[in-house]
Amino acid sequence: MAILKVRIGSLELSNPVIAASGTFGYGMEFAERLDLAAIGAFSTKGLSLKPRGGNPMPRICETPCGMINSIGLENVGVDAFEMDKLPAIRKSGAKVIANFFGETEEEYTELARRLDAMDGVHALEMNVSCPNVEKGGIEFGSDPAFLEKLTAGVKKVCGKPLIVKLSPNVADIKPFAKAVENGGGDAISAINTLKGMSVDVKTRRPRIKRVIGGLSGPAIKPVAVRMVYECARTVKIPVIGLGGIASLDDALEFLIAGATAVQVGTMNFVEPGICQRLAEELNAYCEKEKIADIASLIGSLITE
Amino acid sequence: MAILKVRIGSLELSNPVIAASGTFGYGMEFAERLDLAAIGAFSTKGLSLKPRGGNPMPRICETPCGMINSIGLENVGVDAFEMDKLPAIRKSGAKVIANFFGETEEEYTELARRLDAMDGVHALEMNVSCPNVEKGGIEFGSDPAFLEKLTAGVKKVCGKPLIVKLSPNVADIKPFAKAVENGGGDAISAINTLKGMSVDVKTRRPRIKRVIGGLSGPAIKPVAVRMVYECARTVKIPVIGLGGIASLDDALEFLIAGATAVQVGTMNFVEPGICQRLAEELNAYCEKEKIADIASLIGSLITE
Amino acid sequence: MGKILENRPLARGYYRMSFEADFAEARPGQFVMLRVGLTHDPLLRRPMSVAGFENGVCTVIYRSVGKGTAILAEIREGETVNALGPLGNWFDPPSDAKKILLVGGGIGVAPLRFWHRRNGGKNAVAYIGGATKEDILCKEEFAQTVITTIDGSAGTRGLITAPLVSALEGAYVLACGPKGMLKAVDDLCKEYGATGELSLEERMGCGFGVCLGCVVDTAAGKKRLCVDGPVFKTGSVQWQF
Amino acid sequence: MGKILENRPLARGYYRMSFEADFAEARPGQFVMLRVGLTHDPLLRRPMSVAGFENGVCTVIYRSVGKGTAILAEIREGETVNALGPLGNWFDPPSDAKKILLVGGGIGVAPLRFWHRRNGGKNAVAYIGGATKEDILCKEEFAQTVITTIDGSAGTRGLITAPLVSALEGAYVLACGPKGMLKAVDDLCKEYGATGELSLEERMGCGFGVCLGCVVDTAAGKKRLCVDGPVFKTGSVQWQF
Ligand SMILES: Cc1cc2nc3c(=O)[nH]c(=O)nc-3n(C[C@H](O)[C@H](O)[C@H](O)COP(=O)(O)OP(=O)(O)OC[C@H]3O[C@@H](n4cnc5c(N)ncnc54)[C@H](O)[C@@H]3O)c2cc1C
Ligand SMILES: Cc1cc2nc3c(=O)[nH]c(=O)nc-3n(C[C@H](O)[C@H](O)[C@H](O)COP(=O)(O)OP(=O)(O)OC[C@H]3O[C@@H](n4cnc5c(N)ncnc54)[C@H](O)[C@@H]3O)c2cc1C
Ligand SMILES: Cc1cc2nc3c(=O)[nH]c(=O)nc-3n(C[C@H](O)[C@H](O)[C@H](O)COP(=O)(O)O)c2cc1C
Ligand SMILES: Cc1cc2nc3c(=O)[nH]c(=O)nc-3n(C[C@H](O)[C@H](O)[C@H](O)COP(=O)(O)O)c2cc1C
Ligand code: FES
Ligand code: FES
Repeated sequence: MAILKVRIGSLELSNPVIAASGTFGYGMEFAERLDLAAIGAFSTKGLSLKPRGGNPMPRICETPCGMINSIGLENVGVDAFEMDKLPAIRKSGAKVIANFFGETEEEYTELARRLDAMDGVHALEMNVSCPNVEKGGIEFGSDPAFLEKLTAGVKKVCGKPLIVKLSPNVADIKPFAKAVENGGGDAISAINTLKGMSVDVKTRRPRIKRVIGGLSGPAIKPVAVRMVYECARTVKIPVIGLGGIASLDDALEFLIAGATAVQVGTMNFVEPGICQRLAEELNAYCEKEKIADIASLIGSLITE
Repeated sequence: MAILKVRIGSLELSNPVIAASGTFGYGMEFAERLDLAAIGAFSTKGLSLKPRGGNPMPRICETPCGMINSIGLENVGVDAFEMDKLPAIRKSGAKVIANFFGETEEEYTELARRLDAMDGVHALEMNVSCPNVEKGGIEFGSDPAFLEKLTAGVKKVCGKPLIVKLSPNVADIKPFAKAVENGGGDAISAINTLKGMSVDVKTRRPRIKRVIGGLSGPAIKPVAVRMVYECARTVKIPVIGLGGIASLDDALEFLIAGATAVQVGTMNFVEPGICQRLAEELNAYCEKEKIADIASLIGSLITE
Repeated sequence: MGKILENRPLARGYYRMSFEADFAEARPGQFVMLRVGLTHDPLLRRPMSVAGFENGVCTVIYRSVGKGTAILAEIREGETVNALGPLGNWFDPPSDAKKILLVGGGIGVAPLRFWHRRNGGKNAVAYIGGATKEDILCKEEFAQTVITTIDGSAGTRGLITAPLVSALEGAYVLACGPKGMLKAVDDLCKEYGATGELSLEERMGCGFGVCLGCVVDTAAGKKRLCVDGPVFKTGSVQWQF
Repeated sequence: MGKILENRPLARGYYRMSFEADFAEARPGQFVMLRVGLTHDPLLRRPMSVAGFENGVCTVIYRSVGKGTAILAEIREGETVNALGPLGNWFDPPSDAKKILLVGGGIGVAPLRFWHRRNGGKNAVAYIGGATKEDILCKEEFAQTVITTIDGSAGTRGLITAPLVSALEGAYVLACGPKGMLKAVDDLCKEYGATGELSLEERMGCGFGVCLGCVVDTAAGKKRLCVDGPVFKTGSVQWQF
């Protein structure tokens, strides 16, 4: 066995393959499709203080090599997560990253405090692609100075590793990566979805009720690899790469470009066992290529 | 015949299908593959004052439903364009949009003056996705105030319709659209390529020598439709939509979302006759759907 | 991955595909998610009702309407198909139902055919509607049928809801078809004192409950069509168009 | 769109495909751009040397190395393929060349085979190199052959450049194969007083000169491999790796 262990702050993962938020439910939905303990970790559907019903239908559509979603962050809320979901997950042996979001700074802090205290939650992933109601709908993740402040505030109440998930809908992702590092974040995950839109020509209506949604899947992989590369060269904290991963080679692309771990999102829908398959293939690859420790692969891009 | 005529400033196109810059050479390369007079117009490879050799190889690679290019704006230069290319093009009956770029404001103005004076050039398309050498490599298209000033300066020397082509690598495209309108630009074209990257896992090298290149093709269509929709709702001047168009339905998506005309880029490589085919199919579509004038299709998105 | 034993046209634009399933059983009303092609375009699996399941062989009946189903129709017998399933709930009429009306619109006949193969009997009548006679599928497979077409090329001209009305009282309905038809059936059931089950459709990202792309508003709140459905009781759906 | 008359394995991983061309003629050294699949993944056409052209039937010989060629290998005879071509320049040795050496590495044999079918004669000797005997293609189609393999499983063990050296003086070389081999042949030609032509490869966006994705540095400046090549004179390429 090659050494596949990677560290995200104080958390050690047995391998760097993580299931991405919003594509893996609350974990147990996959219990019969793969061994939850065989993947590095999974990130929960984004949690809010109160349960949320999400956006009107239609919420998803397919695009070339991708899909658009506008689920609207529907989730059971942090209480139901703790009561109804977490006990079973704890037994499964899964490493759990709790993805969360708020509409105000206080909500973010309160959520972090709650999740930090939960047995069975191993790390927190803060989604900052949400509109800040207090700032008139400006996204939390769209101003580096504000992002740094938010990160620092949340980190104060959170002993567990704090991952901050960045939006790709920015002109330059590097200042945002730096802001997370300066704010004391333990890791960055990149990227969330690109803003996209699709029109049904027959009805002349947008295919997504809310018109604009988030584009994910293999189509966005080149944008994601680029941003992960930029982040990894900007900060010293680990970067978790995601966006369009569908194969071992895709995962390797991100690792070589500088990601310490990877997440698989949309492809969980198409192949529910993909995270475990990739973890196994990564091990086989390292053995075949005589890579004793995955650390030597990370950031090994040759650009001379 | 349905009325397919559209206007870009003072220029009338017989139909709204335009071949995009950098994917159609200097036009004559396609003369034996389609009837240049049967498409709305074509945009030339981006022209600079002096000929440019472009970037080192490898310059292109394929990605899921897309490709990355880093040609580096190789072109014959404006003199050779006028002497060697334009005479034949003039005879072909094609409507020509001269795409151009500079490294300083003066270069932009000088190019616009030159192209404006050329018989056979019907409109100008200003590519602002290039680094401004005087401003330390910051892209011209990355600051709305500067873009407005650049547009106004160029428009002063340019009597022909001036199209400004926007970069999608911004947090919000709307202020840039507005800047073009305020600066007196006659139209906007959107989008140029998204910044992307791909890694060859076997060699651990970037697939593109310059590491980061421009992503184009069907993969980016949802991002392009979204940005065109945002631009069209922001300005009154026409918006020319492009990014991933490969079929009649794709072209219709952009028109319905608010584009006055469309450009086809990458797909010219795969199907050299595609622009003419789309123009013909658009006519057949309008007749079948009893759309007397394409104007009634433009921006007809129903969102209630 | 299952070997395709049959994949051939049934009628203009309609196909029947049978393949060796890697699951042991399926119930009428359930569906499978079929992977289409080997690349990422198209990306998502396509949901298809199970139209038959016997001796480990799963049958679907589908209409070629877009990119994915066009590719499906090109696959040759002998090749393989990747099916995830069986997914969702199933038709579950009370065992003492005296009169069961199977109401199918177009391709909606598929799951009803399966139900009929398993449970069909004297008390079940199939009401099949379609645009033209080409859209009336599997009619010979039902014991008793009432047929309507919009153009009148088969059965009575009109919608299937017209002949249904007179049979509804006290009946139990199993319906599958376009949303407009299902809503009409739902309304008629209420009006004429019938109950039953409706099989719905929405775009699906996953088919197993995790993407939240397929929610339906019901009397009991938001439900995921793929795991809480596709079959819903009459009177429970809050219709939205 | 041309009907595929033949598409079958030649050796492990290698295939030969013949299809009805919608162009009238092709010359040895030219290539076609084949569209792969019906969707946008893969997106770009794949360049393939013409390995034969007779009575309107175009033949290519290809190796399955990635996504596109794997899909090509799955297409059945009787289906169609969309080929753009013929593209590029061609082998054009002086008519008075006394000794022609055809130097092919692996799949590089394809265009040489075509040249030999058209022009082969006593003065042409084929030097074919490959990794193993499975990589030595079409050897029975050449009148005279010298063969090397890296593992020694056919011909002499080693690189094809080894036996080539002694034959080079005064010869005219037509070579196609991996870049490393072509550079070695180019260097040897200079050293041993031979001239000739080399057929190069680069990733191609279009194949007809408009994307500028395939440029090659030559003594005469930047050239587009797809229109100014793929065949370049020995001594003209400025090799870059
Ligand atoms: C539970 C369920 C059971 C179904 N059973 C059958 C069946 O037995 N036979 C049959 O022919 N069809 C059935 N459908 C509809 C079938 O899934 C669609 O016709 C099919 O997905 C169209 O794919 P396409 O690529 O050809 O069309 P496209 O329009 O190109 O598809 C684009 C996207 O929209 C989705 N989509 C398009 N139409 C529908 C639709 N009506 N319902 C859900 N998603 C859609 C596709 O899955 C895809 O993600 C069922 C749908 C559901 C939800
Ligand atoms: C002028 C010319 C003639 C050729 N003739 C032949 C031939 O007769 N037989 C044969 O087997 N191969 C030939 N090749 C190489 C062939 O084009 C590639 O093997 C093929 O494109 C690989 O596609 P893929 O999808 O299987 O590989 P992938 O690696 O998945 O392809 C990814 C991308 O890289 C490009 N690519 C990959 N390898 C090459 C390569 N060696 N050269 C150019 N582009 C490449 C592909 O076209 C595609 O755009 C030729 C190439 C050129 C330029
Ligand atoms: C249906 C869907 C729901 C998502 N929900 C969330 C979410 O709740 N929180 C979050 O941070 N990201 C969410 N994402 C984004 C993914 O976690 C991931 O960042 C994105 O999809 C890109 O990765 P992919 O291309 O592998 O899917 C969601 C994505 C999809 C497709
Ligand atoms: C190979 C290549 C070269 C390009 N060169 C230029 C250029 O010189 N000037 C320009 O404004 N855009 C250039 N573009 C961008 C296209 O015009 C277009 O904006 C982009 O490719 C998106 O459209 P598409 O998805 O239809 O290709 C180039 C694109 C490609 C693929
Ligand atoms: S299709 Fe994903 S939750 Fe139902
Ligand atoms: S492949 Fe496009 S210019 Fe040569």
